Amino acid sequence: MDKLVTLWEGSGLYNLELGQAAMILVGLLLLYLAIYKKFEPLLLVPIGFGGILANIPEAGLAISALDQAIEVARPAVLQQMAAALGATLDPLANLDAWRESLKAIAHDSAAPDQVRAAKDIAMSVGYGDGMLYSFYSVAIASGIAPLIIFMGVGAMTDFGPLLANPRTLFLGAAAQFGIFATLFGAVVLSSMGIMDFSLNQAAAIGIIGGADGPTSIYVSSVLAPELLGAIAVAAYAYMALVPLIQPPIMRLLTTQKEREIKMTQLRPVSKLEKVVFPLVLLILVALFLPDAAPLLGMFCFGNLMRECGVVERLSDTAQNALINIVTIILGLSVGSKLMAESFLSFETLGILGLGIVAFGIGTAAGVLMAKLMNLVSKMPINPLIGAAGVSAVPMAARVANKVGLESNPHNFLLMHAMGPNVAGVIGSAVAAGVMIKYLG
Amino acid sequence: MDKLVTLWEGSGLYNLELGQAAMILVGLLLLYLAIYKKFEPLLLVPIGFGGILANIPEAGLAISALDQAIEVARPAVLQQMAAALGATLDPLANLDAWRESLKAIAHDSAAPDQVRAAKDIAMSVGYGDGMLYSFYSVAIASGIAPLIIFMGVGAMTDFGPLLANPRTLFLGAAAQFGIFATLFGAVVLSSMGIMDFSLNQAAAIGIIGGADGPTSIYVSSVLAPELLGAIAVAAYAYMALVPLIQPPIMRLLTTQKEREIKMTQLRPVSKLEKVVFPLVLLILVALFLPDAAPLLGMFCFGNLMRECGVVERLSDTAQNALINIVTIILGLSVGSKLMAESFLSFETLGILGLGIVAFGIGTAAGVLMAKLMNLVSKMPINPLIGAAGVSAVPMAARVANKVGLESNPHNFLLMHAMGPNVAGVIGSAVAAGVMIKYLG
Amino acid sequence: MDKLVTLWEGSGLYNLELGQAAMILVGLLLLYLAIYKKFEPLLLVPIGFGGILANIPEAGLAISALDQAIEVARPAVLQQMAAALGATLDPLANLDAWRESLKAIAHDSAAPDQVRAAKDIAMSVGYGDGMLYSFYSVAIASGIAPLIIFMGVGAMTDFGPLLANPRTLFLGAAAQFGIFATLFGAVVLSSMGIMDFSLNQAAAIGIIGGADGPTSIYVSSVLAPELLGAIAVAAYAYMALVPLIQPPIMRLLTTQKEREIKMTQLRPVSKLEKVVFPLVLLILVALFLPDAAPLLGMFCFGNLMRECGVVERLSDTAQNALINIVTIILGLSVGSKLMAESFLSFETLGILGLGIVAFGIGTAAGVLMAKLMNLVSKMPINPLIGAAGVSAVPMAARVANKVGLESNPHNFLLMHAMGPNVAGVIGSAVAAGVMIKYLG
Amino acid sequence: MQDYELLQDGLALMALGMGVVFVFLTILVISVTLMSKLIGRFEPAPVVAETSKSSPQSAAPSGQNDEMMAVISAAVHRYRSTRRR
Amino acid sequence: MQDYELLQDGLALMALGMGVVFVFLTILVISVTLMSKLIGRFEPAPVVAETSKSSPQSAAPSGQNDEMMAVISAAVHRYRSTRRR
Amino acid sequence: MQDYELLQDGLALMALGMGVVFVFLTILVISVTLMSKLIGRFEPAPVVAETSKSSPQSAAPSGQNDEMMAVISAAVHRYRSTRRR
Ligand code: NA
Ligand code: NA
Ligand code: NA
Repeated sequence: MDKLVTLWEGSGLYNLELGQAAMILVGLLLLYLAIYKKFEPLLLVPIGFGGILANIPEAGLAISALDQAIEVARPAVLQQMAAALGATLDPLANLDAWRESLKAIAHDSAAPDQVRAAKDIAMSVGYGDGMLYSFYSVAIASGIAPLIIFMGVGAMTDFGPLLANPRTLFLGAAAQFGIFATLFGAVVLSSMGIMDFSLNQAAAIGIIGGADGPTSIYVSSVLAPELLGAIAVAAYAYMALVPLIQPPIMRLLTTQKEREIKMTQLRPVSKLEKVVFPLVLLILVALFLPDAAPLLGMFCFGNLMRECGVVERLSDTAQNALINIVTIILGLSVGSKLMAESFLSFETLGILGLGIVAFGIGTAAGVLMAKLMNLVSKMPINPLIGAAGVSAVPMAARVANKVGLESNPHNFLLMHAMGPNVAGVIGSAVAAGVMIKYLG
Repeated sequence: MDKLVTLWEGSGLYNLELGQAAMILVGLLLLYLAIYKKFEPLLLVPIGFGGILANIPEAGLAISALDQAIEVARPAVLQQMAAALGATLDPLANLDAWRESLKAIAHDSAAPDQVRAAKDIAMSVGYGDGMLYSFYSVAIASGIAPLIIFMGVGAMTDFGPLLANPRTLFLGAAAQFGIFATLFGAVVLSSMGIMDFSLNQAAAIGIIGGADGPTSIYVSSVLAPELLGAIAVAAYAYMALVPLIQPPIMRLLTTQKEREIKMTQLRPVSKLEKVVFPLVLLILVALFLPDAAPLLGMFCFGNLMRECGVVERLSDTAQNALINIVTIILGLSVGSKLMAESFLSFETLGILGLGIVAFGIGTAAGVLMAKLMNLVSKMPINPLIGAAGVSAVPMAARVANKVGLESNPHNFLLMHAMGPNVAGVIGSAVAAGVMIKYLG
Repeated sequence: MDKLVTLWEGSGLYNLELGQAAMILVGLLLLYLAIYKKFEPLLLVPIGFGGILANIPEAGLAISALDQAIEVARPAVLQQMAAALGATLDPLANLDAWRESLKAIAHDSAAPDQVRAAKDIAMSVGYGDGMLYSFYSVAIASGIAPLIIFMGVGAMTDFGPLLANPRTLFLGAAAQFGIFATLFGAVVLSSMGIMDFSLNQAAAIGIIGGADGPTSIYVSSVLAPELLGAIAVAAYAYMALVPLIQPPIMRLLTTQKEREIKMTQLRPVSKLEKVVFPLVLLILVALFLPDAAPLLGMFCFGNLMRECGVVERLSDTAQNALINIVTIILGLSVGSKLMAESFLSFETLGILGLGIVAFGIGTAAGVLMAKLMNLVSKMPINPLIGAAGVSAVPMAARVANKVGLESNPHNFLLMHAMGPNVAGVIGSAVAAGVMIKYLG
Repeated sequence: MQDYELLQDGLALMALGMGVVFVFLTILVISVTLMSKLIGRFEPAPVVAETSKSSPQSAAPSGQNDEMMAVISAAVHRYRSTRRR
Repeated sequence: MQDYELLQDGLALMALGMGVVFVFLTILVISVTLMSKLIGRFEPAPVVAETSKSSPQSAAPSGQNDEMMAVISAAVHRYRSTRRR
Repeated sequence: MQDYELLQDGLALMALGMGVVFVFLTILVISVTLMSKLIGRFEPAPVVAETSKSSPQSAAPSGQNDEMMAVISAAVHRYRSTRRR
């Protein structure tokens, strides 16, 4: 009979907190957006599902063995762990107060070897790291997964259009203004007391404006892991929303005439140029911005494998089996950061709001930069392709093409927009490097 | 010259113990069954080969650096390790006694940080974890490998037949009686003093009756890792023997007339139902049985990737590259638990005997449940498909189909049997959750 | 303004040491050789690229969190770490001296738990293991990556030609003389004071003569990790140079008449022989040379998966997705050992020189052995196929074939040369086992 | 004495386990039946299924299609630039 | 002095290593030859090989074939239910 | 006070960040343009590209081709020995 009671008291329904229920709904919403609205499904299906898993009451899939023990272990075990952590538990306080104070000590004040000792105790009485927690440690805390995905993206990227018209790199640079303006916006909100973001958090939020998933995850895993869930969700969701966010801004900032500008056909690019380009980029990173080396290094490596033509089986694996495996693990890991206590806060709304602002400003900056370049250069640039500078490869380039076709049904901008589009990837990785240098 | 002596004294032949020779033969037998009898070769080839590797004398492929050092290090190192473990070695005892007592201390009484210190010493003098030991730690001790395989199985499973006739879930429930009857059988054997199983071990043995490889491995890695080798071998071997084990029981419990029952054709199932089903199952798990969340969560995740239709490249990887890689590693890891000292015991015979009983009882329970359902319901159910409820996907469904065809060559039961077949997977995962809740 | 200064002082250009610049050029040279000279591109592209990444100043991609902290942390952190390491820093010495002495203590004299404590401090102030360092730890220091590649190689190897003519195993044995002669050469150079190699290092250098990449990496990761970079580069580079190195030696040691010898056609080999062969080899390894068990065990496992015909999906994955993924990681990890301080030494030149000698001696020994076998046996052997005994599969066999065709355009030696070629793989793995037994 | 306890525990676990399996799968049967009915009511299966299958492909070809398009266009670009050379 | 020892060790390792390689591969040659003879005697290679190749495919199509069948039948089921809708 | 500092830091980081992005990409534009010119001068693109594409395939078919050849020849060998049996 008391086994039945245990069962009921251990069931999800009995322990379901409001926040967890809300987060499960958020996970279902993400799945709906991914499956039926085609919002970046490759990432949002695993993220949404991981979010649900992380919020299953009592399952503890997203927390460490130590946290699990703190949450559910018997008082005797708690006292042992307290001793290991060098803390004393108030004998008069109730069990929940003990758990609260142990949690605070373990996460904030305890020394690494004390935490290790407490974890030893938790594991010796049968607790283990949750599956999603293990995935997160291996894939994201180590920084490996976003880098391997970036390698795969490099192996999928054709720099031909960029090499044919290197000036489009300026568009990719300008669009990164979205990142820094948003950083500043977050700082302003904090200094006005509306939100409460540190500079590190503001930087991690800003990077949403880079419109590049792995870069966002990498940066926030370094600068603000506590916001990683909200930032990744915002980044991927807004990347999917690019066809809705960008066109009004693009139309607002350009005249019909500008949108009709025809661009000169791109020159053919030799194979050798494509092979040398990732190496040139790598050397420049090495010389001027070592902190962007992990991201851009792996990106260049993937691209070199693609272009060098002698390691096709590696390039193929990097673009398929490897990136798919890592995507599954990465998505579930990001989902593990969608736990109620960290996600359901006012700050998350701030992140979502700031994220869309970041996309808007980046788009505008790209378009305006293209208009500026038209003023100083003879070679005409259709300002619409400036919007592709935010990256969101290849969606933003397609949007530029589509808006261009509305003005002139014979003006195909896609290949021209691919230049700033991939330039935007480089630009936001550079921005990430700067931020990590100063705040990491 | 003394180098030659060292060579001979370090050779396998010189050190070969009888048990190791026996286990190498067991490994060869498993390979023979896998290759020439087609006994679940995807698992039994790696398991059998891993079993041989684990029993190579002096190679220490399946043990940790610490155990290797304890087995072969010089006396000085042993003394250092004893100090680290907080033990004193009897100066009058011989070297083998030292090794024995160190092994006992390291595995039973020493504290985690003492074990860590002793391992540091072992590694500093050049010992390293054996390859299979590393595989086991990463793949099974962490629980990850069976879960990823379960995800792949989910991505390969079509719930269409189940959704077309949800009542077949009861058949999948009934067949799990094999699990619990076997658990009870093991307990009875122990209380009669014939065997010596703890309740945890009995539960791990019972799960063989679930006829589901990854579930068996997952449960025994949690409840009784010392029996994992025997349990996994029994589970896969009996799954391969389903075409021999089940038909006599099925014929015994049914009349010719029952075996001829034609079932109404399955209704078509909409895509939306298939997409929503894994989410419904997940939510129910979250609400009622959080301890089944790792297994069923990953299973549902795989199935959602399959059915949602927007992440085909992930689903494809989960069904191919990823599951194959993990299968290789998992198989070798299971093989590492086929070491002579743990496998060659009277208990292993008990496990093998109880395992086949489990399959038999599960089959009978499934068939009888179908007969019961025929009594209370109008829609006719051919009791043969009840036998498919043990899972062993898709072999048990094929057996039901085959036995049905014997009675009526025009009665194709395969699709009808797929319903209870996949229901059995869910059922045994639920049973696993209950056991882990109470004993884990 | 001082942020700009920080930026400049943190840039690669400001910190670039001559050695790093040189190593970046070495990396570019390796890439050139790989891409345009087709020098084993599958390995040398990742190795070369990893070498560049490892030498990016300030990025610290190839070093641990602790080393990064020692190199760049503030004085306060250094003092904390010194305390953890049980060291005292001379208050009068300058910062660089502190860093030097901390580095020496951390790598040489500190106890494992002190190193752990110091690393905890480094991580708590925000330093993390470099990406390539993590790759190296997981892939090479654990020994896993070379073994998995060896499994894949086993799954790609057809032992048919060897089984049809087992005597060719003697050619594969003879060619390993290159390994041991080189070992002795390195020892002689050291005892003459020209170089400074320990016996372990000499053995690791000798293994280059095995002409087998994963074996070289595995052995040097065990015996001389500090030389791993140079040894791996030499091994792969010379394997690519086999078509240049071998022919002159082959022509010098054979007469025109010998080169024209026609060999009797190979008998057909039954499927069963191919299945049993890896098991026979495994049993012999288990009985006589357990130290070769990791390498040859995984090799036999791969080959059994290939030949048994019932696990095609595993064999396929071992030959494609899995080996490709591991190759990428392994290559980058090897690249992490191309750091200036360890690579740019006189010893590296010695390794490169000895390596080519190893290939030459191995080739000669194989050819001479074939001539010897012609003296004692009736069945004629074309001595050219003896050169294929160095392994370098399948390049050396092709070279034998090509040189044979020069003498007689109708004499196809390729299949005959495949026997000694794969025998050479076994031979060098056996040699590796002997060395690890005595020196590991 | 202890044997008896083990027996009792085993029996209890058997009863509880089978009970939970049956209860859980019964809830699942009910949920699935409800789900199918709901889906059948709100969206008459055959028509909707086809709609939901065809509409996203034509109307919202974002995610993977985009990627596909980019790959194809890149391939075309590549092919063209190769030919011209 | 130490140099001399190193030399001696190197020489010993060379002799031992080449010895072991030759002895081991000689044992392997003998074992393989025996194995081939045994296999050839008990099962006259060509006939048996074909038998052992064809028989499992027809007689015991369990493991992978089963899986294949399940996949195919699932595909057929899927296709049918799609068509009917 | 601290808020003001945060604002100032944010502003500085914004300025610095955008500056670095622009400077870095400007250097990249210059480098790429130089690179393309250099490559164009030393090797007139179209001709060279084709040469460098065809020559390695015919002249130096080492690496992967070798492997390919070995695989093919092994397959041929296998096929033959199967047929003969
Ligand atoms: Na960007
Ligand atoms: Na089951
Ligand atoms: Na060799």
